[in-house]
Amino acid sequence: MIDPVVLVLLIPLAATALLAAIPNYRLGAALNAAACLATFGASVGLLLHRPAAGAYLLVDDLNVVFVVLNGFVAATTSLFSASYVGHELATGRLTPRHLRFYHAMFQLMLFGMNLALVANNIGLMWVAVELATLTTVLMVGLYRTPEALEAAWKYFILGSVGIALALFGTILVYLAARPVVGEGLDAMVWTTLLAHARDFDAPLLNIAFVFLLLGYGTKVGLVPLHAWLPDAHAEGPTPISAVLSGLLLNVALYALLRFKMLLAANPLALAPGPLMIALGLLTVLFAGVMLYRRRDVKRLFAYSSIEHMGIIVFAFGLAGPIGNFAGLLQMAMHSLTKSAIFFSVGHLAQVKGTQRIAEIGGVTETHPLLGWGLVAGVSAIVGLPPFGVFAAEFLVVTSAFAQHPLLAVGLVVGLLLAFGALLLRLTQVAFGAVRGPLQPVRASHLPMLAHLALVLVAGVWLPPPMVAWFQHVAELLG
Amino acid sequence: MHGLSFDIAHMLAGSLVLVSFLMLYQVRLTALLHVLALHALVLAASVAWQAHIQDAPHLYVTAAMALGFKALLIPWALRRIVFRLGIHREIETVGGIGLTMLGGMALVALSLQVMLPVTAMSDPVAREDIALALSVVLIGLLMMVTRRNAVSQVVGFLSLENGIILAATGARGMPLVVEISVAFSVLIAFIVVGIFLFRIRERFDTVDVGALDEVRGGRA
Amino acid sequence: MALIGPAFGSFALLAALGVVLGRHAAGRWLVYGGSLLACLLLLATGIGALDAPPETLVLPVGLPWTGAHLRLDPLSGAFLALIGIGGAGASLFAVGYGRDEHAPQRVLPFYPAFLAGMTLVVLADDAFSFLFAWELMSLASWALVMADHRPDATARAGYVYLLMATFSGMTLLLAFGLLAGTGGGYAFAQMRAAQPAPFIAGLAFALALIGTGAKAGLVPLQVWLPLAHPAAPSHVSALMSGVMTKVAIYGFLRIVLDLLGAAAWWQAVVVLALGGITAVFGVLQAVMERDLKRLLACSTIENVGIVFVAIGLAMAFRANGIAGGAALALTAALFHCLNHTLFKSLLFQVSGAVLVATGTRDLERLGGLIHRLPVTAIAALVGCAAIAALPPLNGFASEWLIFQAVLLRPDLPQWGLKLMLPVDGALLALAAALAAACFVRAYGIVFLGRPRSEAAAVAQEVDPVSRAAMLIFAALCALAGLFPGVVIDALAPVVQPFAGGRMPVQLGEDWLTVVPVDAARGTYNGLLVGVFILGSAALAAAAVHRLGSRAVRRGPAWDCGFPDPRPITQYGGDSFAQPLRRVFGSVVFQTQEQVDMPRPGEMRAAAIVKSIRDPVWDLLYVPLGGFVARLSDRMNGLQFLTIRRYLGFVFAMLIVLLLALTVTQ
Amino acid sequence: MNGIALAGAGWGGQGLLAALLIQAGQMALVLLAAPLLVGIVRKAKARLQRRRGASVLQPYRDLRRLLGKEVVLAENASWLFRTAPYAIFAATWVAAALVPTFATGLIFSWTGDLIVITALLGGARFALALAGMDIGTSFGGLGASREVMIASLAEPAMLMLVFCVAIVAGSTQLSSVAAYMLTQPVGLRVSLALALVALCIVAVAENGRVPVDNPATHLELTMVHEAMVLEYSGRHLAMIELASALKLLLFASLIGCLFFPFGLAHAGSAWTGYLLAIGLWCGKLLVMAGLLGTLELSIAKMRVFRVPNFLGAAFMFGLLGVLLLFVSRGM
Repeated sequence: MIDPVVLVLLIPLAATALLAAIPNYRLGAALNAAACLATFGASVGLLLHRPAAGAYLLVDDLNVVFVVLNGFVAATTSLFSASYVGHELATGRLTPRHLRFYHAMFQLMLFGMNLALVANNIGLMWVAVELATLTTVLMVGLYRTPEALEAAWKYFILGSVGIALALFGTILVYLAARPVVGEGLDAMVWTTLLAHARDFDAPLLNIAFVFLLLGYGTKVGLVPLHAWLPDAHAEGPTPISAVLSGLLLNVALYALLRFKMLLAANPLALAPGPLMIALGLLTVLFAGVMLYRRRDVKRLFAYSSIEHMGIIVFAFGLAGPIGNFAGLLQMAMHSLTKSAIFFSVGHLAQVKGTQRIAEIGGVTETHPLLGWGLVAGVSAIVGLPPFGVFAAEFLVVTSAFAQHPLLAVGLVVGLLLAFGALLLRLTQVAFGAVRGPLQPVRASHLPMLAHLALVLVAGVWLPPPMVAWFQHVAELLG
Repeated sequence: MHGLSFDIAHMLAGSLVLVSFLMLYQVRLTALLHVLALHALVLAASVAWQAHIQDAPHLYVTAAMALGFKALLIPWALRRIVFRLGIHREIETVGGIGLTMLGGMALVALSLQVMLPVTAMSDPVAREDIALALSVVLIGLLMMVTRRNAVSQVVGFLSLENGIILAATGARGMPLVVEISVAFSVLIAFIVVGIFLFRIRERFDTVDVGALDEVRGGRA
Repeated sequence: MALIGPAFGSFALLAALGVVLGRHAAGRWLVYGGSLLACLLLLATGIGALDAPPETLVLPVGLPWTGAHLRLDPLSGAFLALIGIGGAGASLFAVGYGRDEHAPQRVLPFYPAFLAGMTLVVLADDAFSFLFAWELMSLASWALVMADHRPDATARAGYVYLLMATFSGMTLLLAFGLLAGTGGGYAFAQMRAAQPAPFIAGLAFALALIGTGAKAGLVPLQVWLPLAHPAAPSHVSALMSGVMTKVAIYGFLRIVLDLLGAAAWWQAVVVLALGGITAVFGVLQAVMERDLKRLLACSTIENVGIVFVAIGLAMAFRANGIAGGAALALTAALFHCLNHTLFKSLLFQVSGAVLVATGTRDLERLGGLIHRLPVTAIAALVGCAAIAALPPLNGFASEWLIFQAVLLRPDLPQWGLKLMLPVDGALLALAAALAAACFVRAYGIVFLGRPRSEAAAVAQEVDPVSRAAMLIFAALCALAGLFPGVVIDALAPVVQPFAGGRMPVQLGEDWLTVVPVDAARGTYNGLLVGVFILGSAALAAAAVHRLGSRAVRRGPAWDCGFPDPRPITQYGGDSFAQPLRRVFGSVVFQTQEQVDMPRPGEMRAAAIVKSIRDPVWDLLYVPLGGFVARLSDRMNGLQFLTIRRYLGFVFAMLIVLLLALTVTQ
Repeated sequence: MNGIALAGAGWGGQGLLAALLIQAGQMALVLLAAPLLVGIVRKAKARLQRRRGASVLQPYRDLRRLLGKEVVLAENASWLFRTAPYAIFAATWVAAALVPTFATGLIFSWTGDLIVITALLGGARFALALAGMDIGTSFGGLGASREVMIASLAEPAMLMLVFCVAIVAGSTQLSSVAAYMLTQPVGLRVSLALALVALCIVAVAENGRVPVDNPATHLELTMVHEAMVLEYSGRHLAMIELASALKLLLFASLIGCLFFPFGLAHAGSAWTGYLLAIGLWCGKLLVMAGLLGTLELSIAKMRVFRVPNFLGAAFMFGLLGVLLLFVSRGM
C-alpha cells in the first residue's frame, strides 16, 4: 500500500510525462481526466489514512481539506476541459499540438499545487508555488493572441516579483528559526518551526511576514497586487480560469496562512490582523467598484474572485475562532462556486462566440441548464442562501461588526457594491431579450451541477469532521 | 579569523550595494549591461566567500552559476537583444538620475533601520548581510519601477534576484539554496527568452492593455 | 410543531416537482394544490400555537456549533397563520390563474421555495436560520419577479428588488452581529438573555428598523416595492404584498420587541415618524398611479406605514409602562396585518383576473368590467371598500383600533411623543381619506364606466377556481370586519408577553361589541353597524318600491348637448387623479402639467403632458447611483495601467509596510 | 363587563322597550326633520334675498314627486348604479341615528362612535362617487374626482376635530362626549374653538354648500355633488336627496350636541325632559339654518382649486387643536 500522499504527487507527475508523449488529443483529454480522478481518489484516501508528518511532506487538519478540494475541482475541471477543448479544436482556436502541451501542463500544475499544499518545508512550498505559477503562465498564453500573450506576460512579471519577495521572506523565516532550531533542514520544516515559533526573534519574523504577505499576496490577488489576475482569467482557456480562481488563489493563501500560524504562535510578533483587515477591506472595496465597468464576462468574475480573496483575508485578519473558521469556509466555498461559474460561463462564451457581456443575453431561455446554473452560481457567490458562501459571509460580517463596527460597515458596503455589479450583469446575461447565437452546445453539465450541489449542501449542513478540522486550524491561526 | 571573515563578507555585500547604485546611475543600456555583469561578479565573489567561511561546498555551485550564467550568459544575451532591437543608444529614466539615487539612499537607510531591531541573531555577519541584501532587493525593485525599457527592467529584476541570493547564502546552513538559485535561473531564462521571442520591446510600458482594449472593442 | 415537518417536506417536494413538471398542466395542479394543503397545515399550526406554550426544536443543520433553532411561540404562530391564509389564497387562485402563465417552469419551482422561506423566517430562533430564511425568501421571490423576464422593466425591477433585499439582509446581519457580541451567541435565546448597553441597543434598533423596513417598504427604502410587486405573476404579487411585507414586520417585532426588550421612547418617535410618512407617501403615490398592480403595491406601502404607526404607538406605551395602551396598539398592528393580508391578497387576485381577462393593467385601457366580470367585480368592490376602511369591513376595524390607541393617552411624559402622536393621527387620517379616494378611482376606472379598449370590451370572466378564491377572500374580509372581537381575543396571548397586558376580553361583550379599553372611551360594533346598514337599506328599498314607483326605463346618458359616443370622453385614470395631483402632488412629487393647445387653425392634436417626480428616488437613489457610476468610471483607469505602474504599486506597498514596521517597532 | 351595560344602566326601570322606542323615535325624527331643515335653509336664503321663496315643506313635495316617477337609467348603468342610492341613504341614516339629537345615552349609541360616524359618511361618499362613475360620462367622473379631492381633506379635518373633542372628553363616544360637555366645567378652550371652526368648515364642505359647492347650480362645469347625481332620476334621486338632507341635519345636530349641548336629555330623563330637549333641538336647528343661509348669501363660491386651501385650513385648525391638547391639558 503506497502512501496516498505520495500518490497525490506521483500521479500528476507521471501523467505529465505521459501526456507530453501522447500526440492524440482525445486520448490525452481522457487520460487527463483519468489522472485527475485518480489523484482525487488518492486524496480521498488521505481522509481515511493520514500519514505522519515527514521532513518534506505533511498532511494535517488544514491542508487535508484543501488537498481533497484540489483533487475534486481538478477532476471536475478536467471533465469540463474535455468538452471545452473539443469545442475549441472544432472552431480551430487550438490545435492538437497545443492540447498536448496543455494537458501536460495541466498535470504539472496540479503537481505543483498539490506539492505546495502537502509540503512541510517552507522552501519546498515556495518552489512548488513557483512551479504552479509558471505552468499557469504558460497556459494563460496558450491562445497566442496578442491579448493572451499580454496577459501571460503581465502575470509572469508580476508573479516573478512576487515569487522573489516570497523567497526573501522565506529566507528571513529561516534566519529567525536558525538560532533556535539549529542550522540545516530542520529550520525550514514547518512543523518544527511551529513548535519553536515561540522563541523566534519577533522583529525578524515581522519583516519576513511583510515580504511573504506581499509575495504570496500577489498570487492571492490582493489589491494593489492584483493586476495580473483579471487579464489572466479573461484571456486564458476557461478551465484554467476555473483552476486559477478555484485553486491557485487558495494555494497562495494557504501558504500565507501557514506563516500566519507562525506569527500567531509567537507572542512578541506583531499581530498581522490589522494589516490583513486593511488589505482585505481595500481589496473588497476596490473590486466592488471595478466590477461595474467590466464588459468581459470572465474578467467580471475574475474581479469577483479578487473581491472574495479580500473577504477571506479580512476574515483571517479578524482572527478569533469565528473569523478564522469563516475564512476557511469561505475559501472552500469560493473555490467550488467560482469554478462552477466558470464552467457555465465557459460554455456560454463558446456558444455565443464571445465573452462580451453585451452580446450575451437571455440564456436562461436558450440554454436553461447553463443559464440557471449561472444564476445559481452567482447567487451563491454573492452570498445568498441556501448556498455555502452565505454561512461564511454571515460569520465574517457578524463577528466583524462585534469587533470593529466601522470596518464591518466598510465590508458591507463593499459586498453590496459587488453584489450590485454582479446582479446587474447577471440580469443582462441570464434574462432579458435573447442575444447571440442559439445553437445548443455540447456541454458537460456534470461538473457545474456537482459543484453547485456541494455548495448547496454545505450551505445547509457541514460535515462534522470538516468542522472539527476547521475549528482546530482556526485555533492555531490565533 | 572571525573578524576578518566578517569584514570581507561585509565588504563584498557592501560592494554589491555600491554596484547597485552604479546601476541606478547608468542611463545607457550597453553600459548598464556591463554593470550588470559586474554585479553578478561581485555576487559570485560574495557567495564563494560564504562557501569558504561556512565550509559549505555546495555554495560554490551557486557561485559558479552566478559567474557563468549571470555574469556572462545573460548580459551577452541581453546585449544581443538590445542590438537586434536597435535600442542600444536609448537613454531614459523616469524622474531623473539624481532623484533615483536619492531614493536608493533612502532605501538603504530604510533597510538598515528595518533590520536594526533584529537582535537575537547569533551571528552579526548574517544581520548585516541581510540588511545589505535587503538594500539590493529594494534598489532592484526601484530600478524596475523607474525604468521604462524592458531590458533595463530585466536588469533590475536580476539585481533584485542577486540580492536574494546574497541573503540566501548569507543565511548559514540554509538548505535548498542551490535548488532555489537554479529555479531562479530558470525563471530569468524564461524572461529573457520571452523578451526575445515575443519581441517585447517596450511592452513593459508603452504597450498597455488599455490601448489594446480600444482595438479589441472593449473586452474589459 | 409536529405539522411543520410535513409542511417543509412538502414544500421541498413541490419545488422539486416544479422543476420536473414545470411545463405540464399536472405540475400546476400538483404544485399549487400541494401548496394549498401545506398552507392550510401552516394555518392550523399557527392558530394552534396562538394559545400554547412556546415549543422549540434544534436541528443539527445550519451553523455547525449553533445548529438550527426553531421556535413556535404565539407571535410566530400568528404570523404562521397569516402565511397560511395568504399562501392558501394565492395557491387556490393560482390553480386557476396559473393556466394563463406564459412560462410556468419559471414559476413553479420557486413558488414553494418562497413559501418555505417565509415560513422559516417566522420559525427561526437563531440569527443564522433567520437570515438564511430571510434571504432565501428574497431570492425565491426575486426569481418569481423575473418570471416574465423579457421586458426591460422586469430586469430593472428585479435588479432594484434584489439589491434592496440584500441591503436589508446585510443590515440585519450587522444588527445580529451587534446582538450576538464577540462570543457569537447567535441563538435568539442568548440574545434575549443578554442585556445590551443603551447605545448598543439603540444602534441595533436602528439597524433592525432599516433592515426590516427595507423589506417591508418603509420610506425611503420602499422604491423597489412598486417595481417588483407588479412584475411578478399576480398570485405571487399577492403573496409578496400580502404576506412577505408582514414577514418583514414580524422581523421587526421579533428583534425590537422580543430580542431587544424594553425600548427607549425616542425609538418609538422614530418608528412613528417613519410610519406616518410612509403611510401618506405610499397612498399619494398610489392615487396617481395608472398601472393597476403598481397602484396596489403603492397602497401596500401605505398599509405598512399604518402598521408601523401602530407598532410605534405600542413601543411608546411600553416605554412608559402603559400596558393597556401597548396591548391595544400592538393588537391593532397585528390585526391590521391580518386585514391587509386579506384584502391585498384579494385585490391582487382581482388584478390577476383583470389581467387575464383583458391583457392589460393600464387603467387607461380598462373600464366597464362590472358588466363583463360580474363576480370579480363584486369581490373587487368588497376589497376596495375594505382597504378604504369603510365600516363594517375589516380595514375599518383595525384602523379604528389604531385611532383609539392614538387618542388613548395624551399625557405621555416625553415631548417627542407629545408632538408625534397628534401628527401621526393627522397623517393616518389623511392616509385613510386618500386611500378611499384611491380606491374609488381604481374601482371606478377599472370596473365602471365604458370600456376604454377593445380588450376590455370583450373581456371574459375568469375560471371558477379563481372566482372561488376571490369570493372566499371577500367573505373573509367581511367576517373579520363583522367579528373583530374574535381576532382580538385570539391575538391576546401574542400581545401579552410584549405589552405586559392584554385588551379586555371581547367575546363576553353584549352583541360582540369591540371595547378597546373601557366602554366609556369608545366602542364599535361591526356586526350591528352592518346589520343596521343592511336593514335600513332593505327597509328603504322595500318602502320605496311599495309606496313609490317601480318603473324603470333605459335611455341614453345625458350628453350636455355634445354627443360624442367615444369612451375617451369619460374621465380616465389620469384625469380622475388630476385634482389630487394638483393638490398634493405639486409639493411632494413636483407634478407638472404642460398643455399644448394648438392655435385656431392648426390641425395638430392638443396634448397634455404630465410629469411626476419621485422625491425619494431623486434625492437618495439617483445621487447614490451617480456616485457609484462616477467612482467606477474614475477607478476604471486602474484596469489599463502599464506593468511598470503595477510594479510601482507593489514597490510602494512594500515601502509603506516596511516603514510601518519601523515606526511600530 | 360591561361598560355597555353601564351605558344602558341608566334606563333602569323604564325597560328595554322604552329604550328601543326612544331610539326608533330618534331615527324617525331625523328622517322626518331632515327635509324640513333643507326647506328652512332655502326659505331663509329666499327671505334674505327679499324673495318669498317656496314653502318650507317644498322638499317633502319634491321627494314625493320623485318617488312617484319612473326611473330613467342610462343604457350601460350597472347594478351598482341602482343599489348605490339605497346604500348611500342607509349609511347616512345610520350615521345620523348615532348622533344624539335631543338625548344622550340611546340604547344603540355604543354601536359606533364619532369615528364610525365619519367613516359611515365616507362610505356613503364612496358609493356616491362610484355611482357617479358608473355611466361613463365626463360629468360623473368630474363630479366624483372633485368629490374625492374635497373629501381627502375634509375627512382628515373631520377626524382631527373628532380627536380634539375626544381628547378633551376622554372618549370618542358621542354620548359620553356630550355628557362630559354638559356636566364638566369645560369652559372656553382654545382647542375647542379651533375644533368648532374646523367642524363648521367641514360641515359646509361635506354638505356641498357655498363656498365649496352650490346645491342650486346647474352649470355642469362648476358642479361637484350635482355632477355625480346628474344621471339619477325618480326614486333613486329621491333617496340621494333625502340622504343629503339627512347629512345636513346630522352635521347640524353634531355641532349642537358637541358645542351647545345644553338641554340634552339623558338616559332616564322624564318624558317632559325629552319633550323639552326636542324643543331645544329644534330651536338650535333653526338658528343654524338661519346662519347657514346668511353665510351662503354673503360669500361667493370658490374656484375648485381654492377649496383645498379652505379645507386645509380646517385640517390645520383641527391639528393645532389636538397639538395644543397634547402639549398642555389646560388649553
